[in-house]
Amino acid sequence: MIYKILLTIWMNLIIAAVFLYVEPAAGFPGEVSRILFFHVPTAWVATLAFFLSMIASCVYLITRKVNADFLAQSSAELGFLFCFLATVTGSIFAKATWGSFWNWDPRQTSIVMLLMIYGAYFVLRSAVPDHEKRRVFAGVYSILAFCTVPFLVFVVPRITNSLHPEDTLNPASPGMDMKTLIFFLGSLCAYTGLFVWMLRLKVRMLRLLDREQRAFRSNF
Amino acid sequence: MKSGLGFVAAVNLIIWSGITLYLFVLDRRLKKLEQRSGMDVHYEK
Amino acid sequence: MHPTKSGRWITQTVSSTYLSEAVAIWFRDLRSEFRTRYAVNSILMFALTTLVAVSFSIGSFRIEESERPFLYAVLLWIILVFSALSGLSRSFVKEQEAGTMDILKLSARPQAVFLGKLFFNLTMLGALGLIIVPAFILLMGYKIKFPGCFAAMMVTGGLGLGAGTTLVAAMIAQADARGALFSALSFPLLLPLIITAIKGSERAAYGISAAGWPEVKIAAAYAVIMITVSLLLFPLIWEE
Amino acid sequence: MCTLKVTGIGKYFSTTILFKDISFELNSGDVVAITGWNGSGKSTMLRIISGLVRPSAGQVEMFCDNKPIPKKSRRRYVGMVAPALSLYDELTALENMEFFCRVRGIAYDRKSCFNILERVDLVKHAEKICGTFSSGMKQRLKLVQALIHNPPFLLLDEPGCNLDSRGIKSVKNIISDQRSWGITVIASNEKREVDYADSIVNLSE
Repeated sequence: MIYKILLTIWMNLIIAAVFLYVEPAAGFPGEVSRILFFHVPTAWVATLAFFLSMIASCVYLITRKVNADFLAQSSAELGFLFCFLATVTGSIFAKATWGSFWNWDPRQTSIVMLLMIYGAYFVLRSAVPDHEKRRVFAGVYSILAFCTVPFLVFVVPRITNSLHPEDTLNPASPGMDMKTLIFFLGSLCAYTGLFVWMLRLKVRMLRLLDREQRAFRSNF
Repeated sequence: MKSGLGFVAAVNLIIWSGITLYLFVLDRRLKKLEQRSGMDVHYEK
Repeated sequence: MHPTKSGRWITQTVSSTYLSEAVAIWFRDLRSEFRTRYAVNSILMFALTTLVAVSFSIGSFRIEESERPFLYAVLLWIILVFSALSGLSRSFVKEQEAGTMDILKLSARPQAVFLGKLFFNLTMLGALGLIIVPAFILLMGYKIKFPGCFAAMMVTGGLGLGAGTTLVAAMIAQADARGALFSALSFPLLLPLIITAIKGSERAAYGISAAGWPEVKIAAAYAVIMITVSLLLFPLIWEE
Repeated sequence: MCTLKVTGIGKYFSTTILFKDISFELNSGDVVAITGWNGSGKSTMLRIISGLVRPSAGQVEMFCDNKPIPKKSRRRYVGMVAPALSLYDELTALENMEFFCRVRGIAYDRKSCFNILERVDLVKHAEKICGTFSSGMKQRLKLVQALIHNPPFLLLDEPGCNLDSRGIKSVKNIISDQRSWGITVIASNEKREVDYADSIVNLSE
């Protein structure tokens, strides 16, 4: 309980600081760079969630423990949510810096690809009526999809040049002052904490649902 | 500092408070449901 | 193998390899296909109508000379990919619809089934390519500087197309809402391959120095990886 | 000597229980009938034994000469006939047999195939396309398909459906032949077919 309250306070502190305390990063027009304190953590959480989902799928396929599948499913759903948020925030940022919401930058291409893969993943889940089969198929599909990602990383940058700022908000780069760095990392941690919290809620929900079905069955 | 920033920060704070409040409520309701079905043993206090 | 009290033996499984079993499944599919034209009609008609529509509305002079290699590569691959997506799931879906899926599960090893179906899908893709690609080149006046590289791109691209979709076809055959699901599930997996194939075809058509044919190599690697991963994963979705 | 050991098998769907805690053990020479009302899970039981369906609880084990048969190679030891298992309609009877021989890795031999076809009176229809067969003829061909690899475990789901008196006689012959060396499991409610069995497993109890 206590860490959730701490997380809430920490999150609000970060927001206040990001808007009112930190100076805008150099190299971006006006106050635009402030969105990066939200955009980068969402993208990071999305990556983390999808990766976790893939690992959990593998674990499910090997052990056939339902809990692993609950984790895979919850993680994929949250990853999708955060991926969507990253797309929206990134798009707003793109409009402010490059002048258009969408221009098929490699990063944008790969994020759309991820959204499509996991969109298909949810469609597949909803299309298989048998529970066990659904879990296996979802796991297999997510592994198969994961195998195509390296190609995307390798292929897409060959097509267009990236305008995506790589170094401006890289914590290791010297361009970032101490204050920015602290709150940037703080935001990353806060988002990760939030993800863990939401993930556990979702897993518990799925477990309850499963439990309910089992209970219904044993009434016979 | 631009004048609009305070307003944006306030809006953000309200949204975030809403989200965390929702999560807390969800947490409590789940805990109740878990207690009712007797599966809260595995979870945190 | 196991003598019994009446002296009977279980019929020996002699000198049987995955490959020979896969070939049996492949030939059976071809024979059925030859008699019913279940998949080939839908794929070819889809491809031909799209090709005619494209050719009719664009013609061979609408697009400027300098733009052609790229835009034609895009059009060609869109036609190829979507006609493939319209019919490649048929071999599995038909097993399911005819009620023969279970009997196949009972009598064949999963890897052999996967390979057999893969060979069949590749045969379909080969037929599709042999008809559509020359027709496209003739109708649209597509000038290709490096025909060898172009052909290699078509072959490896086709291999990748078959490799990436066969496992998905096996999954959707066992799910509800089969028709629409196949494209929705396959397309995200194929996207890197499509991008590569378009780039490679454009390069071959332009005649930009294609030292080492990088796109051909990427597509071949894609095919190899997808086939390997599918072979490992297929038993999971095939056996209950 | 082969053994089929079924322990504590149950099959549940998300909100229903089909059956639970079914156990029995069979040895070579045994013929068992699985009976029960419609929807009691007779076919599902056979599908579980054959490995087509994974049971929700319990396990099916098979032994030949005291050696356990791994699940992977179970298909070589099991022959199954069921209404839901169809053959390829576009092929002729002989081509169907040829396909199943090749796919099972059995040397295809026209003469021995004809021998099996003779057991079910299908010799004169060997070269006809299966799509044109009557349902009784299809049923006979399904029996052939199940016998092609001489399986010690024969699973028959309503073997007599759609068959005329001569067909039923050949089913009887097949079962008595199987009795001499292997295990037969029949799922049926037909009194005639249940009578072939030495013991009965009733799923509706």
